[in-house]
Amino acid sequence: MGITPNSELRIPNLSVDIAGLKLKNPVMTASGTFGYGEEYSEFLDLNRLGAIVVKGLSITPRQGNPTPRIVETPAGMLNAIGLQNIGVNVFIRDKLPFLRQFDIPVIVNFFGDSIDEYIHAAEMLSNAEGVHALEMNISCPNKQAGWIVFGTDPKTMEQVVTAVRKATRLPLIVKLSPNVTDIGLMAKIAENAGADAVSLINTITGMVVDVKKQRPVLANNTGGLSGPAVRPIAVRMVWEVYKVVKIPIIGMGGIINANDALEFLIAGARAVAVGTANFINPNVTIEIIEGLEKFLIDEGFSDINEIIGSLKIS
Amino acid sequence: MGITPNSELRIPNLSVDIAGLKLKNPVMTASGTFGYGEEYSEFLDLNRLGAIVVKGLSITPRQGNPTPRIVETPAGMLNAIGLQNIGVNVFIRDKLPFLRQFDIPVIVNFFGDSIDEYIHAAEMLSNAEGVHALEMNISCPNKQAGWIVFGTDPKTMEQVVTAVRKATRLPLIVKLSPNVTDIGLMAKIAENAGADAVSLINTITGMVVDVKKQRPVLANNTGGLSGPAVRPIAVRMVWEVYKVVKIPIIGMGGIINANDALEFLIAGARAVAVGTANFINPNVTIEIIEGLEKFLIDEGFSDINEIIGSLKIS
Amino acid sequence: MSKYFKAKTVDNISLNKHFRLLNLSPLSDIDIPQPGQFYMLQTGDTCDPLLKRPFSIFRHEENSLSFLYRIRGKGTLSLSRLKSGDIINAIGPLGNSYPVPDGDFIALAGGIGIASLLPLMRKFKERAYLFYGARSKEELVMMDEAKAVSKESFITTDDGSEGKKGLITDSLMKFFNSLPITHHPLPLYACGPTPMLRELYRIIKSKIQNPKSQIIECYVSMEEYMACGVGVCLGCVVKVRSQEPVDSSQKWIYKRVCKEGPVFDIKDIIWE
Amino acid sequence: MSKYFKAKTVDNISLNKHFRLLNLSPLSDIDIPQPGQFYMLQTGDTCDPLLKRPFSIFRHEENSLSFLYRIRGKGTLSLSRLKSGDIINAIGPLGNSYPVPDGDFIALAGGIGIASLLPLMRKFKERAYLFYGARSKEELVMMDEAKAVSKESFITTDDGSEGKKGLITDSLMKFFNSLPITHHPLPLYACGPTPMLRELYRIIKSKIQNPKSQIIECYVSMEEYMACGVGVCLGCVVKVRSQEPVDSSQKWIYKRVCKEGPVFDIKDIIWE
Ligand SMILES: Cc1cc2nc3c(=O)[nH]c(=O)nc-3n(C[C@H](O)[C@H](O)[C@H](O)COP(=O)(O)OP(=O)(O)OC[C@H]3O[C@@H](n4cnc5c(N)ncnc54)[C@H](O)[C@@H]3O)c2cc1C
Ligand SMILES: Cc1cc2nc3c(=O)[nH]c(=O)nc-3n(C[C@H](O)[C@H](O)[C@H](O)COP(=O)(O)OP(=O)(O)OC[C@H]3O[C@@H](n4cnc5c(N)ncnc54)[C@H](O)[C@@H]3O)c2cc1C
Ligand SMILES: Cc1cc2nc3c(=O)[nH]c(=O)nc-3n(C[C@H](O)[C@H](O)[C@H](O)COP(=O)(O)O)c2cc1C
Ligand SMILES: Cc1cc2nc3c(=O)[nH]c(=O)nc-3n(C[C@H](O)[C@H](O)[C@H](O)COP(=O)(O)O)c2cc1C
Ligand code: FES
Ligand code: FES
Repeated sequence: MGITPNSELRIPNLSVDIAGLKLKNPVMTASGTFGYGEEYSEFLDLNRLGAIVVKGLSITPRQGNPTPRIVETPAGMLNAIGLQNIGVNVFIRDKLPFLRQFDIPVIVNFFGDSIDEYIHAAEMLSNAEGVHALEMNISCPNKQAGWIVFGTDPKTMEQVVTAVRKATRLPLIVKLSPNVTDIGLMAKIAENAGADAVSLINTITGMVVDVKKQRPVLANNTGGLSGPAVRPIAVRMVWEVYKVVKIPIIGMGGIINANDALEFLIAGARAVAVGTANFINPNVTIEIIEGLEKFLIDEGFSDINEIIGSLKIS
Repeated sequence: MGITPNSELRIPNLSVDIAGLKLKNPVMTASGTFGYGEEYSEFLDLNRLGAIVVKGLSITPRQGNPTPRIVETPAGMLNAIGLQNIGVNVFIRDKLPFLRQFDIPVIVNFFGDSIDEYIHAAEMLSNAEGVHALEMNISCPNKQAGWIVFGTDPKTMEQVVTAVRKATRLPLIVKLSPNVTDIGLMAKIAENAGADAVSLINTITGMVVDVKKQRPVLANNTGGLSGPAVRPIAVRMVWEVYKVVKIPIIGMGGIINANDALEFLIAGARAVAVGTANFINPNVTIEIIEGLEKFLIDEGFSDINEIIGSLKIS
Repeated sequence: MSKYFKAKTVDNISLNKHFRLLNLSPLSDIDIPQPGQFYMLQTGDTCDPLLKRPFSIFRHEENSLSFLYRIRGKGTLSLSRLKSGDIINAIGPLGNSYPVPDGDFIALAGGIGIASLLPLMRKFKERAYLFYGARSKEELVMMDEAKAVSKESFITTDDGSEGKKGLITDSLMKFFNSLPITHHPLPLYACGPTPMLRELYRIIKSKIQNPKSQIIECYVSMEEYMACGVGVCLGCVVKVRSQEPVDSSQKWIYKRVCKEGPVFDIKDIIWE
Repeated sequence: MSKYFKAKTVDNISLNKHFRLLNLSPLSDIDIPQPGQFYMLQTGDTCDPLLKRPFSIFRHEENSLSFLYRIRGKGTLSLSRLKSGDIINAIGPLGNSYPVPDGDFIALAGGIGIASLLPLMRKFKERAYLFYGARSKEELVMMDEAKAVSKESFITTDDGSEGKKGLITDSLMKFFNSLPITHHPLPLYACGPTPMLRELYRIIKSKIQNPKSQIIECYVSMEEYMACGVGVCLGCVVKVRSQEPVDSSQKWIYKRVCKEGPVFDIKDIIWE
C-alpha cells in the first residue's frame, strides 16, 4: 500500500488528472457557492485550490427568482436562486481577468433554456482566454421540449451533450442531476455522447411548507437540497456511476471536511467539489486539502490516486 | 375557514378516510419502525393512533442482512435491515391476536421477491381476521426480472400492483419508492392498476464509507436513508403526487413533530406516517396528534380535511 | 488579519426571556466594524443548525465584540446555549455601514433593530432623535443606554406598558408635522421589522411628493435570509431601482443585502 | 410510571480527557434498573445527532441515575456538553440483566466495560474477582471503587502505566491455571471491546473442550449500533445459536441486543 521505509518524510502526491486538466489536488469549489472567486479571495489563497468552478452562466444575464430564495432544513438547505447570473459576456469582460491571475484551472459552469443556447454559450466560452474547461449544468428545463428537465430525460440529455460536444474543444464535464431513477445510466449516456468527465450530484428537489401561511417558504415553491443531509445519497450515486463509466468523476454533495471528501474519493470520485460548506467556513477547501494530505501520510499512502475507487465491497 | 362563533369550545374533527378505512386521526406509524405494536404498547395507548402499520412481511421468514445494519448520518439514518421478518404465518398466529385487541385499523406491510410471492402473501393476509388493509412495499428487487426493483420500473410496478389487486379485496395501499425520476408517474400507474391509496416516501438509497477501512459502514454496502434529512424531498414528492392522482396519499419521511406532519397534510397527504422519530421519542405519535388538534384550534379550523392539499402555490 | 476568525465566549447574558447579549473575545486580530455592519456567527457545532446567522455589531471595544439578539428559531436558540469559554467561528465585519450623519439625525428602531442603530447613536452622542418602538416594555431592551446617548427620545409600545401606546411610525409622523417647514431636514436611519420600514417608506414618499417639504435622506437596514453573508450565494437579494436593469422591461436589479447592503437608501428599494 | 421520561442534569463530571460521569435526576417515577441494563439517552436537542445513544446504568440511587461514559463520536461529545439543569429525555431501563451469581464470581472489564459491571460488583460486595484492563492508567476509571468492592483485583494496562503490562485476558488465563482443578467453577461476567470478548470465548472454549475442567458459566454484555433500543428496528442483532433456525441450513438466528440482550451466554453467541 505504498509504505516505503521513509514514507513519513515524503509528502504524498495529491495531484490528479481530470479530463486532461492537471489539478494540484482533487479539491474544487462547487458552482454557485463560490461566485467568480473574488469574494473568497479575501479568505484564502485561490492558488492552493485544485480548480475553481464558477457560478452558472447563460448567454444573457438573468434576474433569477424572487425571494425567499433559501431556507435551512435539517443538516441542509434549499436554494432557488433561479440561476441569477451576469451572462457570458460580462463574465468574460469583468471576471475572467481576475481569475487569469491565478495558476489554477478555471472551470466554467453554464446552462441554457434550449440546445441552441447551450451551443452558443459553449462557443462563446471556448474562445475566451483563461477558461480551462466547461461544466454543463443540465438540471434546468428545456423550453422547447415543454420544460422537461434536460438532465432527467435520457434522450434530451443525449441530444444536448452531443450538441455541446461538437461546439467546444475544451474539456467537457457534464453535471448530473440526482433526480433520476438510474444515475449510472445517465452517466453512461453522457460518456457516450462525448463528455470528458461527469460531476455529481447537483441539488435534489425539495420543498418546505410554511404551515401558518399554507404556502411553500420559497417564492419558487421548490428548491434544490444541498449540504450534509444529502451526502449519503451523493456517495451512493458516485459509487453507482463509478461502476459503469470510464471517464473521471467529480463527486460532491454535503462535503464539509476531509473525511467526507475521502468517502467520495474512495467510492470512485477522482476529484471532489465543496459547495454549501464554503458558506459555513470560507476556509474549508484549504482545510480539506490539508486533511487529505494528513490522511495519506497517516495511513501510509504515497499518492492520492491509490485510494480513488478503492472501496472494498461485501 | 370554519371560524364559528364558539370555535374555541369545539374540538375540531381529526378523522380522515383512507381507502375506505375510517381513521380517528391522520397519524399512523411507518412500517418497520413500530414492530408489531407490542414493544411500544408499553409507552403509549395504541388506541389513540390513526392506524398502525406493521413491519414488512414475506410469505416465509427472513433472516435479514448481517450487521452493521444501521448508521447515523447528518439528521438522518441509513438502515439495511434486509427485511428481516417472522413471515406471514407466524405473524397471523402470534402477533395478530394482540393487535385485534385494539380499536384501530391494522395495516399490514408486505413484500416478495416475485409477483407470485406478492400474490401469495396478499391472499394469506386477506383471509386473516383483524387485517384491515394491505400496504405493498415495492422497494425490493424482483428476482425473476434480474433484480430490477419493482418500484423503480414502471412496467414491473404495473404488473405487480395489477396482480395483487386481483388477489385481495382489502383496501390496497402501494408504497412508492422515492428513487425515481418521476414519482407522479409512478403514483399514477399505481392508481390505474387499482391501488386505493399510495404511501410515500420509502427510504432513499444511500451509502456511508468508513474511510480507514475503505469499506461501506453497512454490511449490505448501501442502506435506506430516513429521518429529517429527507423531509424536504418527501414533502415535494407528496405535492407532485397530489397534483396527478385522485386516490388518497399517506405522506411520510422525516416527520418528528406536528409542524412537520402539517407540511405533508397541506402539501396533499390525507394521512401521515411517523417512522424514525419513534426511535427518538416513543410518544411522538401522540404528541403529533395533540399538536394537530392544537393547530386547528389556534388557526380556527374545525376539520382537518380543510387543510389537506390546501397549499397555495405561487 | 482575516475576516474569518475564532472567538471565545466571554458571557451570554440573559436580558429577559427573549433577549440575550453575547460578548465575544476574538482570538486573533480583527478589522474594526462600523455601525450598520454585521457578522455571520456560528450558533452550534453540529450539522443542525447548519448555516451561520447574521447579527449586527452591537458594540466593539478593544478585543471584544458584542451582539444583542432575540431568540427566534433554532439558530438563535442554539446561540443562547453558548457559555463562557465556548469557542465559535465568526465572519465579519460584513456589508456596508450607515453613512456618517452631518449633524443631528433621527434613529428609528423597531424592536431588536436597536442592536444595529445603537453603535451609530453611541458614536455620535446626543445627536440622535431616537424613535424606539416595541411590543411591550420588556421588549424595549437597552432603553436606558439608548436614551442616555440620544438628544431626545420617543418611545412607544403596542400595549402601552412603556412610553406611548401605538406605532412608532405614528410618533415619527407627529414629530415631522411639529417641525417648522424651514427646519433643516434630518437624515433618518431605520432598522426594524419590514412592516415598519414599509410604513416609513409611505411617510417618506408622501413627504417627497409634497413640494413644500424638503427631501429627507433616509437609510434603512434590510433583512433577508442569508446563507453565505459574503456575496456568493445570491440568497439575500432585494429589488433595487436601477438605470441599468438586467431586463429592459423592468427598472430594477437585485442587490445583495450582505454585500451592497444591509444599508440602503429607502428610495432605492422597491417596496412591494 | 413510564420507561420514557425526562431527567434533569445534576452534574456532568469530567474524570479526565475522555471520561465523564453524568448524574441525572428523573422528573417522574421510574423503574428500578438491574445491573447490566441500559438506557437510551438523548445527547443533543437538534436533528444532529439524531438518535439516542445506549449507556449502561452505572449507579442508581433514590431519584438519581448515573452513567459513566467515554467520549467517542458526536453523540458522546454532545452528551459531554450537558450542564447542570439541562433536561434530556431518556428511555429505560432496557434489556435483560446479569443473572444473579450464586457465590463468588469473576468480573472481566475492558475499559469502559467497567460501567456495566460495577453495579453488579457493588450489589454483591466483595464477591468479585475483578479483572480490569485498559490502555493506560488514565483510562482505568473508577478503579478505586472497583477495587474496594472486589474480593481481589487484577489490573493490566497496555502500556504498563498501572498494574501489569499486557492483556487482561492473559491475566485471567493465568488465574484459571493457578486454580486447583477441584475449585468450584466461578461464573464469569464480561463487558468490553469485541476483541477482548472474542479472546475470552477462545479461553472458555478451550476449557470446555478440556474434559478435566469444569464448565464455566460465562455471560457477556454485547454492543451493537442501536436506533430504537426497544426491539422494533432490528438494527442491533447478533447471531445466536438456535435449535429453531429461520433457515434450516443455518443453526442460528438473529437476536436483538436491546431486547434479548445485552447480556448473553458467551457460548450462545456465534463469534466470527
Ligand atoms: C444584516 C442582518 C443583521 C441582523 N442583526 C440582528 C441582530 O443584531 N440581532 C438579532 O436578534 N437579529 C438580527 N438579525 C436577524 C437574525 O439573523 C435572525 O433572527 C436569525 O437569523 C434567526 O435565526 P433562527 O435560526 O433563530 O430563526 P429561524 O428558525 O431561521 O427563523 C425563525 C423566524 O425568524 C424569521 N427569520 C429568520 N431569519 C430571518 C432574517 N434574516 N430576516 C428576517 N426574518 C428572519 C423566520 O422567517 C422565522 O419566522 C439580523 C439579520 C440580518 C440579515
Ligand atoms: C447496551 C450498551 C451499553 C453501553 N454502555 C455504555 C456505557 O456505559 N458507557 C459508554 O461510554 N459507552 C457505552 N456504550 C457504547 C456507547 O453507546 C457508544 O460509545 C456511543 O453510542 C457512541 O456514540 P457517538 O455518537 O459518540 O459515537 P459514533 O460517532 O456513533 O461512533 C464513534 C465510534 O464508536 C463506535 N461505536 C458507536 N456506537 C457503538 C456501539 N453501540 N457499539 C460499539 N461501537 C460503537 C463507532 O463504530 C465509531 O468508531 C454502550 C453500548 C451499548 C450497546
Ligand atoms: C446557493 C447555491 C447555488 C448553486 N448554483 C449552481 C449553479 O449555478 N450551477 C450548478 O451547476 N450547480 C449549482 N449549485 C449546486 C452545487 O454546485 C452543488 O452541486 C450542490 O450544492 C451539492 O453540493 P454541496 O452539498 O456541497 O452544496 C448551487 C448550490 C447552491 C447551494
Ligand atoms: C429501521 C427501518 C425499517 C424499515 N422497514 C420497512 C419495511 O419493512 N417496509 C417498508 O415499507 N418500509 C420500511 N421502512 C421505511 C419507513 O416505513 C419509512 O417509509 C421511512 O423510514 C421514511 O419515514 P421516516 O423518515 O419517518 O422514518 C423502514 C424504515 C426504517 C428506518
Ligand atoms: S447571503 Fe449569500 S449573497 Fe448574501
Ligand atoms: S436497537 Fe432497535 S431493535 Fe435493538
